[in-house]
Amino acid sequence: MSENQIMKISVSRYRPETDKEPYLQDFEVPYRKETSLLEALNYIKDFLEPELSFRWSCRMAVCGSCGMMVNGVPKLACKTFLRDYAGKSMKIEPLANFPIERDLVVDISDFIEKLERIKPYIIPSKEDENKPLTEGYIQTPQQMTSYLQFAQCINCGICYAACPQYKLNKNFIGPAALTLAYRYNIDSRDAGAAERMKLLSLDEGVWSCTFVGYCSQVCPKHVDPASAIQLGKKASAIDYVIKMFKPGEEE
Amino acid sequence: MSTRRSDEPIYWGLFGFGGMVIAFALPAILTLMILQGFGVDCFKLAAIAKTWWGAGALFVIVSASMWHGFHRIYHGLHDLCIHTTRVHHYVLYGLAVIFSLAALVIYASKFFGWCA
Amino acid sequence: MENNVKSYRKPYVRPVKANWWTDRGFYIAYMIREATAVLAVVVALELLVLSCMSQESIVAFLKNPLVILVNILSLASVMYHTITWFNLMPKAVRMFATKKPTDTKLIPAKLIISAEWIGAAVAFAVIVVACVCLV
Amino acid sequence: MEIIKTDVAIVGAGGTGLRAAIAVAEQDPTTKIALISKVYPMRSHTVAAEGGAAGVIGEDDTLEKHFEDTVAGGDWLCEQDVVDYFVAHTTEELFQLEHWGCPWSRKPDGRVNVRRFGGMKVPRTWFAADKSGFHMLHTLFQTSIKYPSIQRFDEHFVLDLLEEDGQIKGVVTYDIQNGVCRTIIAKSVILATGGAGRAYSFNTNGGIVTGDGMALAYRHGVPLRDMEFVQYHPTGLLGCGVLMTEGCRGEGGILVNKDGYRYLQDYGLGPETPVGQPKNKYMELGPRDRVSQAFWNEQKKGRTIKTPLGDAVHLDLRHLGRDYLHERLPLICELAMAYAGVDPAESPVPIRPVVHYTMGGIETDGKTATRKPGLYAAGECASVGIHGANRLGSNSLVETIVFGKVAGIEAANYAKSVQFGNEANLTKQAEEIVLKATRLFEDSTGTESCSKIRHEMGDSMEEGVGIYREEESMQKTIDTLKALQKRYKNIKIKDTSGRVFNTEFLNAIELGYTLDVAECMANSAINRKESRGSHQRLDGPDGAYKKRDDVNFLKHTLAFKNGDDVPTISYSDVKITRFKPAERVYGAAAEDAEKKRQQEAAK
Repeated sequence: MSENQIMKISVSRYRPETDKEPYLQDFEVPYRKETSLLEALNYIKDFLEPELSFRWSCRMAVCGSCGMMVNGVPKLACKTFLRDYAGKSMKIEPLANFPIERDLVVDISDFIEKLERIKPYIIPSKEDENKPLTEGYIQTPQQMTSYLQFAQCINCGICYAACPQYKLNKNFIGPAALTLAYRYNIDSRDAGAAERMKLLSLDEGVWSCTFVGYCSQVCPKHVDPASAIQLGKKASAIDYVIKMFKPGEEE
Repeated sequence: MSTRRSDEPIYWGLFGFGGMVIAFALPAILTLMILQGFGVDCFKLAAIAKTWWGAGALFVIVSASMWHGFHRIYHGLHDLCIHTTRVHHYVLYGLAVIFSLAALVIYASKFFGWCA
Repeated sequence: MENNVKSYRKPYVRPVKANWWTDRGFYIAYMIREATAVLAVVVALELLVLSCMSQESIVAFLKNPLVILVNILSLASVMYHTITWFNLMPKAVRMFATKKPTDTKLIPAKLIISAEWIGAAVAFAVIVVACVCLV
Repeated sequence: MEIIKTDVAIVGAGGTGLRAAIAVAEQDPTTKIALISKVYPMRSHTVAAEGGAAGVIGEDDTLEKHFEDTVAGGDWLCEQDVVDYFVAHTTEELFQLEHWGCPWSRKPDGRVNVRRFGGMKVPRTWFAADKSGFHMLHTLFQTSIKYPSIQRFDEHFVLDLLEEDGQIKGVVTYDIQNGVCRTIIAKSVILATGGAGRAYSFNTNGGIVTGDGMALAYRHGVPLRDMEFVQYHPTGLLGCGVLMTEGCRGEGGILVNKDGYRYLQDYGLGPETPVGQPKNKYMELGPRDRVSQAFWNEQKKGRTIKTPLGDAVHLDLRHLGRDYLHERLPLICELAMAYAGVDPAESPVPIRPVVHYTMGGIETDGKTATRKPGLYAAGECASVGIHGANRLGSNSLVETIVFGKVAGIEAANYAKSVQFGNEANLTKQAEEIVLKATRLFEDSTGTESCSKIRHEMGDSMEEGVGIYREEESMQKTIDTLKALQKRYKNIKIKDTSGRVFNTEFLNAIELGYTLDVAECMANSAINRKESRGSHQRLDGPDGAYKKRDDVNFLKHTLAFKNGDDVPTISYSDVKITRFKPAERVYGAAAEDAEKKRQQEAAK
């Protein structure tokens, strides 16, 4: 590939104070084989259109700021490379399924509230509550592996942009939050599964998922939320049957 | 935000079971039906339905497929932006119940010889 | 900047159209998968109706070209269901190969899918044998 | 303008800010906390830390060894009493995180594992694969959700601190999403805003690492201490500067020049250790300053690899094997593949030193208090005194939690002892601050481009205040920065109508912060006429500044704001308790020195 080719990038613009609805603005950006979409956007901001707003920080696909739609597919801008679109054009839009705040910035507060709702922290058992700080839990490699993949989520919101069920029903707790709940439920240090199960077992919990599977397809960290949710459904179903036979234990 | 526990596990359980049954049983049954249609004499349904194992298997296959199918149709309506209510729920799962009961009656009568 | 304004926000909410699934191949494939349910119900109904008929009527019914067409379509639909069903199964069964605490190897998806196809082949054979030979 | 009253306001919600918030909440659930961050907490740059966090746990390890490694690693510019406190509290803080759910990598028996790191005598770096910062940050963020007394102000950008009678009494924020300003009146304020690596163009830092908190404290009369000590991480990915963790070398990765030669043995880090058998404090496990400096020397000798993206050396991990790499360094594999198109299991990774960390920061005492009553600082933005002239890898992640907790408790105690400031007075102050900041909106007559100033600043810092420094180039950078400060007063904001998520406006204010910090770095550097840790000079009469000079410079540099002029530089003493300055040696030389010390002690 030769150095410094030119890519035509159409970027969705929306300024709440002046625009009625989003529109596309075209830019021409020179690129090399290493150029990421994030660098291209920063080039636009630095040299072509200082007004353009988008979130970004780490540039290395771990802070989760720069999720956006690239030709209709939700991706991290910093992990998207112009070289992969050589000969084509790129259309950049804000993450689907979230309200657009401005340009490529979306309002993710709903997602954050859902993350907070599922109690994403260790709820220790009574015995472990006052564990001294001179020792850790024993957690075997197998126990750790069981949840580790589900703990890789960077909260970028890409799975919500990919999820038709979230598109159709904003009450759905959604892929990342459900995955996080499941991650804590199966952590050997945690004893709070029963509390989280109440949320997972709601209609808007795991049961709103129809296993489309696109979340797992687009997840930049290979977290596989679809898997976590199916496993969550199994756990919820088993819990349902147990509660059916022991209704007394229902709080 | 609701706090009511979903009853979905029942339907999901039946749906999952039905999905399995469809995947394992229907390819063979459909293949035999099609071959029969082309004149290959291989689909002896009337005789099978009279055996205890045949009647039992057919009951399971028919009713499980119904539960699977109506469950997906119910959720599919939502996917098509049709706002589903309890009415849709009762109608679709009601159909699954009716067909399952019909299957029960039909295969039981076959087995016990209540009809031809 | 005015002092008592609480917010200058005016978020734009994109409308959801009923044909949302038409703009991505992945979603189309999903909708087809869900649609296989319709033909599954048709097949179940067909079986139920056929079960009430005599063997002669069954044979006659199955010879009807329209029935043959529906059955072929149903077979295609059921096969699509089977493939998607089997391919998604590994996500719902996540198991370690052994119980050893140091073993971090999950049973690979490929193995689970292969096992499903072997099972399906056996089921196919059993049903054919049952229909052709046992009665 | 909306006014919120809280007991403790914490600016920054990375590792330090979150830990501080939790500490306050655990100490007393009735203490109100405002946790303010210009990004959502999990975007904070703690997330990008890879290698791990140091805490004594091994049977062959002692607090004394960690203490010695840290002080010697910092070239004796550490506050030794603070280092003592630090090493004594690392392990419990790391276990605390373990209890909160952090997935530290384990040994087969289920206990926490540790890995080797540069400049450390024994393996003591706790790690969560190569995503240690990511897991720590998410564990802290998720745990913080448990505490109802923590009120988060996500995406709130701090415009200034409120001050009354010489005490800090709150902050003024710009709510980025709503486009309005909000005043948070507090009894005490903790700054936990991270570093200022963005003062340089080639760095491992996220776009948000702009030195905001440092500049805020500096503008309120608190000196920035030891700002000349800027750490170059030896292994940044060529081109983008993305970090390849020191853990790569801890696990056995080697550095080779264009001839495939392990050049570190030529720079006092040898003799060569066998490939795949890393040895603490030898070769690739030397401290960061030395390893980065070796690159510079190789470059001068023409032994680096020429690429279209500049000179590089190779980080070779191939001998570790694909399976091991994917277990221990999965992120490294992913990043090398994505950003350099290199599979580390198959090819060496092209790397070069890159600005990574600011050892210096807001001057605080050993308990994180600044000299301004009510103002505390911790984490990378602070100089609590543990890093000296060079930070050891894996000391900073654990610093965030050890001193985050201290800051939380100290600030909470202070808040209990004082009253809120006068509301009318503070509101008036806040309105003036807002007016000043938003003048950028109203007055669009400026002509200077912010991005141009930012690029020129970064390039000039690389040029003058890089790995090796000389009077002349440093002076040039100082002059450039001065000119840039002047131009900054005349910047142009194109979008003067947008209030919601106006990143052009935010970046302009950030640039002002970074410029101030950059000036402190350059002016502190030019005045330190010696070589110590990461501050290496090539000049002086007969090259006198090439050596460490304990007579004149075993001191902290303090940079004070001096109106619009360059900062005023003064010095303060270094606290030395029991570890007397000695020659700082690694490799075989270190072992000899160690033996000598033990023999003397035996006598």
